[in-house]
Amino acid sequence: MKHMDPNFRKDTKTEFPQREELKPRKVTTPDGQVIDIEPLQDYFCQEPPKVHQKSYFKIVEDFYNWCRAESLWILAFGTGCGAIEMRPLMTPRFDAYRYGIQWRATPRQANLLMISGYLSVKTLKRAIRTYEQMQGPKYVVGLGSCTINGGMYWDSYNTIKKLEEYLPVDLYIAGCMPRPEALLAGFMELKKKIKAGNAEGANKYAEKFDWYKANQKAVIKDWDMPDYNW
Amino acid sequence: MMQAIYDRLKDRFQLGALDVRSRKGLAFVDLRREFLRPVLTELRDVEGFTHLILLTAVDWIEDERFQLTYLLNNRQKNLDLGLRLRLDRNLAIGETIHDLWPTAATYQRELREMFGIAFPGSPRVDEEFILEGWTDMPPYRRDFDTLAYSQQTHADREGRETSDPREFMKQILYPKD
Amino acid sequence: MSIDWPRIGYAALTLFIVINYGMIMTALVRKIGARVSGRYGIRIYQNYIDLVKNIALRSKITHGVMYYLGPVFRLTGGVGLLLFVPTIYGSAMWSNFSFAGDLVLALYFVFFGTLGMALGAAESGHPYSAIGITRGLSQVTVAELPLALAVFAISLQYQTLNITDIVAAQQGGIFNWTLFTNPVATLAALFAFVGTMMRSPFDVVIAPQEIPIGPPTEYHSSYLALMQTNRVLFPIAKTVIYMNLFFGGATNWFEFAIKVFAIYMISVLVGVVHPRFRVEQSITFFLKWGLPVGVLAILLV
Amino acid sequence: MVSPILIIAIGLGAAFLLGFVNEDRKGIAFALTLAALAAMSLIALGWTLAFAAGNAQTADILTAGFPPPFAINLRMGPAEAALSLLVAATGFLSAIYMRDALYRHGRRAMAVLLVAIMALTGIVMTRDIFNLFVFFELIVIATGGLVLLSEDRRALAAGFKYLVVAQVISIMLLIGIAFVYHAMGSLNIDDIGPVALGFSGAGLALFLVLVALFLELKPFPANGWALDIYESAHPGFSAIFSAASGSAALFAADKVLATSPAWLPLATAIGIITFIGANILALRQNNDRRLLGYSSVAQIGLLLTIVGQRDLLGDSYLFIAGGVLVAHAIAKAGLFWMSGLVGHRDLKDWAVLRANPVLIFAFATFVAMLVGLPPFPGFYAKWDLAHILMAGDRAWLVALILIGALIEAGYLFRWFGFATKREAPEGFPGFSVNKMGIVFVTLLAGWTSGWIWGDLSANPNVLSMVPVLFALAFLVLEPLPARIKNLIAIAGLVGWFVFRYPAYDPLQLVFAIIILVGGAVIFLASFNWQGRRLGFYPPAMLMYAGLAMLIEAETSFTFFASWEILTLGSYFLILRGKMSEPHALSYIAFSLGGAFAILAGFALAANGTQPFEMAALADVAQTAAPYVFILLAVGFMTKTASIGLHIWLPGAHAEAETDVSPMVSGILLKAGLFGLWVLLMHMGQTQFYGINLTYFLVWIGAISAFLGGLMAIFQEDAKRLLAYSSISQMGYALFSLALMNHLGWLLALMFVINHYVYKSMLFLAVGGVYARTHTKLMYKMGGLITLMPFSFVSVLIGIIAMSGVPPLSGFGGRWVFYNAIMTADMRLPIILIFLSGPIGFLYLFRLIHSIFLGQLKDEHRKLKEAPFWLLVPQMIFVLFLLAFAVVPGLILRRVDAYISTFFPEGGLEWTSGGIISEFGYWNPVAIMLVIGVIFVSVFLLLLWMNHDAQKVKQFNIGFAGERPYRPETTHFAWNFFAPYRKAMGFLVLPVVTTFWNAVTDVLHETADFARKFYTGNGQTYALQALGFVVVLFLIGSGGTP
Amino acid sequence: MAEIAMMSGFALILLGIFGALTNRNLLRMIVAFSIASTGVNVVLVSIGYLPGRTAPILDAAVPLESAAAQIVDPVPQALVLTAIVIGLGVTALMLAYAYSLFRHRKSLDISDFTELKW
Repeated sequence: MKHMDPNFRKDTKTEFPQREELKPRKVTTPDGQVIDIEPLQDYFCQEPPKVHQKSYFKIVEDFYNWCRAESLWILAFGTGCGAIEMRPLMTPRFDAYRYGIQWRATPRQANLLMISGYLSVKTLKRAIRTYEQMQGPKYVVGLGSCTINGGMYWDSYNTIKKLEEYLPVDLYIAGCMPRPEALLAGFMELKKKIKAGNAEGANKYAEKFDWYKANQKAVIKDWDMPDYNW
Repeated sequence: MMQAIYDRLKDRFQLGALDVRSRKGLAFVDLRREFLRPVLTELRDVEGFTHLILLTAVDWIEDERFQLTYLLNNRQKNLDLGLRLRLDRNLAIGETIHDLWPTAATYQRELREMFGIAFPGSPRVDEEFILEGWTDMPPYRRDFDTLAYSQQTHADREGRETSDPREFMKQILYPKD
Repeated sequence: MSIDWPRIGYAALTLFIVINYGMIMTALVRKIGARVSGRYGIRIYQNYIDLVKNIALRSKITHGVMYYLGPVFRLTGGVGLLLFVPTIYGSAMWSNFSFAGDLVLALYFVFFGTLGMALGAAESGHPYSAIGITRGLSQVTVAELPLALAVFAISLQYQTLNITDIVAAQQGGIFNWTLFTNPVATLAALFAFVGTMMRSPFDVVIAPQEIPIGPPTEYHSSYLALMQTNRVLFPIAKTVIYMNLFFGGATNWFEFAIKVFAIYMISVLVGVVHPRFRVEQSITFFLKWGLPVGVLAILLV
Repeated sequence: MVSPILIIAIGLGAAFLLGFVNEDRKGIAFALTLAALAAMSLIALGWTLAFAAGNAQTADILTAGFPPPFAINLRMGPAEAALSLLVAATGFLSAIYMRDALYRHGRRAMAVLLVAIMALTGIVMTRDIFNLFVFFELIVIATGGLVLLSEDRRALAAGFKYLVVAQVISIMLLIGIAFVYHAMGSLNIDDIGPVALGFSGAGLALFLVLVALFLELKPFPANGWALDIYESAHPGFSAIFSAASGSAALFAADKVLATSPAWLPLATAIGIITFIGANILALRQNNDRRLLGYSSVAQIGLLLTIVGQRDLLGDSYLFIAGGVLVAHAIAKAGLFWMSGLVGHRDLKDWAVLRANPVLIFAFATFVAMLVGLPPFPGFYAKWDLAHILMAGDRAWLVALILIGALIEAGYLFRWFGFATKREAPEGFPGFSVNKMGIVFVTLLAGWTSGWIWGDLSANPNVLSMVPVLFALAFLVLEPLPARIKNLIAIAGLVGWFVFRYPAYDPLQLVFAIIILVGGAVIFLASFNWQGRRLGFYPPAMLMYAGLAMLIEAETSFTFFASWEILTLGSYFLILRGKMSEPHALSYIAFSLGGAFAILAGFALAANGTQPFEMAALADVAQTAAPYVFILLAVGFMTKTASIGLHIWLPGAHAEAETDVSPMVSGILLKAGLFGLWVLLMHMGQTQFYGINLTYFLVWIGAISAFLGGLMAIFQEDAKRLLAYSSISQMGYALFSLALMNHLGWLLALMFVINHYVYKSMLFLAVGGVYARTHTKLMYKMGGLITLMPFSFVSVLIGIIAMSGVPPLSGFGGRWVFYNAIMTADMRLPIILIFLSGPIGFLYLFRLIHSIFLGQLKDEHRKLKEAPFWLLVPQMIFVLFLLAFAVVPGLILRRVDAYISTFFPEGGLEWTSGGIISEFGYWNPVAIMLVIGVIFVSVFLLLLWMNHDAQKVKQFNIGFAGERPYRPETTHFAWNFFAPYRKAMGFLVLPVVTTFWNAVTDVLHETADFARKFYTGNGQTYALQALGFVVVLFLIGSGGTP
Repeated sequence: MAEIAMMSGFALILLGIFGALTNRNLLRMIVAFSIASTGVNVVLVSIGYLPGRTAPILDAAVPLESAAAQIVDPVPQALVLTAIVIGLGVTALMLAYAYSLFRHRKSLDISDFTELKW
């Protein structure tokens, strides 16, 4: 069993400096006028996410949810070893397409983010950004024990342990790694959840935005993006 | 063969003893800091060790030393030679060899980040390499306690049991013992 | 100017039929592809679900006016193209708005959607969109060349630019089709057909592996829905032109369905057996193979 | 009438009198000198005016009271009077000009000057060859003295070299005279009978006299000594040396040659070799005075050539030779005098002249005079000369003269470019008033001579044409503020259009609308400029004047004069751009080359008839017709920048000012098209060895359309992109014109209209962007759509219109195109046209994407919309394009009917339900409606579904999990069509540019190598003169044993 | 007699020109040109000489009425006189130049004065 140094204290004081390209800068316009550029304000939309209401008619919302469930577009983004387990889903043996599942290359068009394995802090930043760039309703599925409790990286200084602290997870699929069959079962569960109208992760994220941001910023010291990446 | 090379170089560069390992053609040798560059140059240009396989470090915290290991390879003769160099842990400044092997710059950048060993003059050595936004001490130093850091940063999931794999497997496989 | 309501009704109906046909047909094509590789494949109504899903997305963003208008241009291009070409030969009503212009109109209106889409995608500011546009525009300049030559050849052959007249000249038996009366022009046109259907080997424009799907990278929700609609509509509208010019047109909806499917399958079949070209490779390909055939076509007429 | 002998007497007498003036009383001496020169000038003027009025007869003055040959006689005829006036007036002005130098050297120098002028008038008037010799020797001595007026120490050596060569010449002349006397028994020129061309006996004697006289004319290559004088002497004296001495010596040679016409070819040969040789050598000169020296030599060579052609020229001889001579003398004297105002001797130092705009105007005038541009005498002379020589089957000589003139124009305009564009030295002290006054007098003389020659000419006087006068009036209006001038200019253009409206036929009307109304619309953009904007309106209006006259021209002369005027105006206009110096030069070089081809073509076509109606082109003789066609077509195609002759265009259009670019692109290019139109209208079916020449035009048009577009794709500079696009568009127009069928012509006309509209619009839009961003490089911009929405809209509409996508007007063009090619005989070039259509789409997309879409840059975040006045014309164009798209018939219907007079077949049928051709149909209203309805429906649908979309900013893009670093690295714009370059790049290797560069390089290298011939050693010069004689003798006697 | 004069005149001219072109020294060149112009003058006189006639001086020996048949042609002689005068002037000017050149440049070699060229 590993020893822990009782005297070790992590450094909580040092601030990471703002990235050079995001620092406010002065620029000379072609007319010779000097203007201030604040990259974060000028280049990124600063609006917080909104909570979106369900349709007024339940039947419409149910229909929509059915469509959402039957048309899961997964963002092709692999964070860990689980990415490998996704590939067989496209093969004749598993053929996820028949469930209306397909992979999209851009977050704008995807609505299911699979966190496929351990998530280092560095990758977490990308995952957050990507998640926020997806358009709601959107779903997050954590794959494998690493996303659940850190898994075999439980003592790593650089790997997060509980994904739901950072992103609104709809479903975990346990295993190290879960096999494709488990993934398919997971998708079925997700579909049930969506159809039942319970997969409101995007709204949850917007509601508890401050909490999520606080968690995220606690581990990501060089927060070099706007609070919400539209 | 390795012995022959060692013999050729030993006296000129005051090498330490040749540490021959089990695998054929693999050996390590200690050397003093001032001879690093001459030996590397000689090995590269004369003895045919044209390939720098890796440059890595070991934290001998008890000795207050960092040990740098330059692992070289001779393709023609299939020889691997590791050069071991010890640095003062409190004054961890290595000598850059990016001019001998450009790849060394990357290794040195990694060592700078992970061990905090400085390599003045090495290109982009102070830029972030793997870690992003890291403000704590270099994580590969042995006085950095990764578990403690992890505990202080990420909360464990409630109910998670952590066992010593050795004890755990023993219990499962040989419950009688 | 009085409004010709029945014609508008017929146009709407044509649009409805073609969109539904397209939805089913593209799904069918994908299903066939799946079956060939031993998969079950998507459900035949999957396209509808995807469409509704995209419309039902709750959050949307916009990058600006042109970004917003891009899909509108795109779909207008598709719908317009369909309606400017007589769909069913022999029916004044199913000829829709073909009174507005002849073959030339159809040929040039193809670019309407492309232009708008390119502008919209470019306003998103995404470099991949711009790269995709570069590739698409570069490729289409030469890919359309054999078609232009083939069209020139057959309009010389029939001495008219009126599509209805061209179809009329092909009636009375399969051997009156341009396919048989002018095989060279048909071959040239098919080069262009395969080249502009956004299928392998000429699909580097949207190459998902390197530039996440090219121009539409930033599009989503209803924008994407419009583009999806266009994606089932536009190839059919184009195919209808080819059908009318080279394969004798269609005298009823059944013939229409069969012929469009058959012609569409040409590009599918070519696509499944050929790996993807780089842009300059496809340009060279069209110059090396498509162009000579086209030249032959106009010289032989 | 005062006796002309008084001219000589006064000169001589005053020179003697100066001897009595006290050395210290310089003022008196100078006054005496001036008075004498003024008196001499006045007498000559009196005689000239009398001859001009027809009140005088040629007078012979018998010096000793005996008739010749027993005594020397002088003669005063019209030519003598004019030349004496020229000589004396030059002397008078130079004397004033050289006042300081004359004061410094005192009365002796003044006496020498008087003797020189006296001797020069003597040469002009005397009829005795020995007397001629005496006057020549006097000039030698006087020159030897006057050279020393220079402050340049090197003049001393130059003077000695001159004396050495003069000795050699005088020995030859004297022996020649002696033998002529021996053979003829008389020294009187009138008694020298016709001597046959031969090299023994009387022939040899005449040969020696002639060759000595020729050597006095500084023939190439035996003229090194003269160049040294030009370079080092006082500019006031150089003016005399060039303008007066040269003219007098030439007249002497003319007198002797007149006796024996058999020797004329010798003069021609020497003349033309001198003309071309000296011009080529001048290319490498950096020293202004030496350059002027080379140019003087060349001009005298040209004059000698004309003298050599006097057998053919007949009655026009005096008019032609006089025109060239006067132009040369006035311009050269003026330039030498101006060189005295410039402190340093490098050509680039003339930039100092910018301190006074009138001086720049004078410089321009003198350059134009030397090159023979309207409205100066040289222009009329060149026109007549070319016509007479062509009619006399001496086309080769015309070609050589024009080539020489083109080279001369090259270095002169390059020099002018230096003066207007190069860095002017700081802290300029100001010009000497008296010297400047002299230059202004010369300037006045230049314009007066232009008016006189125009008046004398059988052709209309350019200076009495209303548009030209209107344009010239802006010279006077220059002190007014630019906006007032702009208003006047617009009023002038529109007014002229309204005034001439009833006279236009439909074709002219379309061009008139584009030139006059369109020009006025573009002038709206010029309201953007404040201050006085010196030097903008005169050339601009000159260009418009030329264009307005061009489309109405009925005779070849008016046509050509208008052509030259618009070329000149546009050159000055283009030259105004910041970086446009080299481009303006290549523009004028190509344009003049083209103009000369046109001149030759017209001359060949006219075959001596003047005035030559344009319509008569149809009746040109079979043998000449193809050559006329080729010459004219090449000339016009330099203006439309067809491929091969296009390299001037991109720079000229791209570097011009914002409101000039649309003028020269949208309007000026149409001049070439109009020319081609007229040509094809009259000579459309000309055959050349059985091939219809229009086939070549079709091919050239297609290749231009294709390659122009391809080159446009790869430009990073927005204006250059548009410029290359113009090449492509003009190629289209040429192609459709050369199709020679009804719809082809209609199509060409649609191109004329469309190209004017969208090219002007795009140039203005890009210019507006440039006004804000200060860059033309597209990749440095991006994302400007929100900041400049109006500019974006005009570019967008321009692009849709230009690429031919329905429903805008470009589609109409494509539709007509398809219908036109259905009846065309040629199919292969159509492939290129097919390909260039989508290519046009590529570069236009690049334009709009790289500037308005994509990522906005840091420094552009606070930009404002383009200036208001630049937007006004753009919005007018947008409205026009929309209207033209819906109702093209408004304009095209009339033209369609008009074209039916040429091609009755294949017209269009204009019905309420659309436009119907033989093959297809097109209903613009329906198209617009259908597309509009669909578009609006789809848009409303999207608005309903996506009305709540969140507006995000430029870095909110799905960037593969990352975020963009900087807008510069995120905007994909540089080398935008990289894959296209990989595939097709080999087609745009700069072959043509390399070719033309090689041509100029070879010329320059030749010049640089050949001028080493002038070693600077006096003995060598003397040897060269002797060698010249020997070679001449050997060649001559070899020819006639 | 006339032929001899003319021949020698031409010989002088050629000699003079040869001298002027081969000697670098300014003064020698001037002398050579003087020789050449003397030659020209000799040629001129020899052209006007008619064998057996007398000088064109109208005095008692040559009566006015028969003068035309008795005297040699007077014109060339007049020409020679003029030519000599002019030659003098030119020579003087050249000498003045030579003097001035030498004063300013300390050289009498013509090949030293080639700063103006090309």
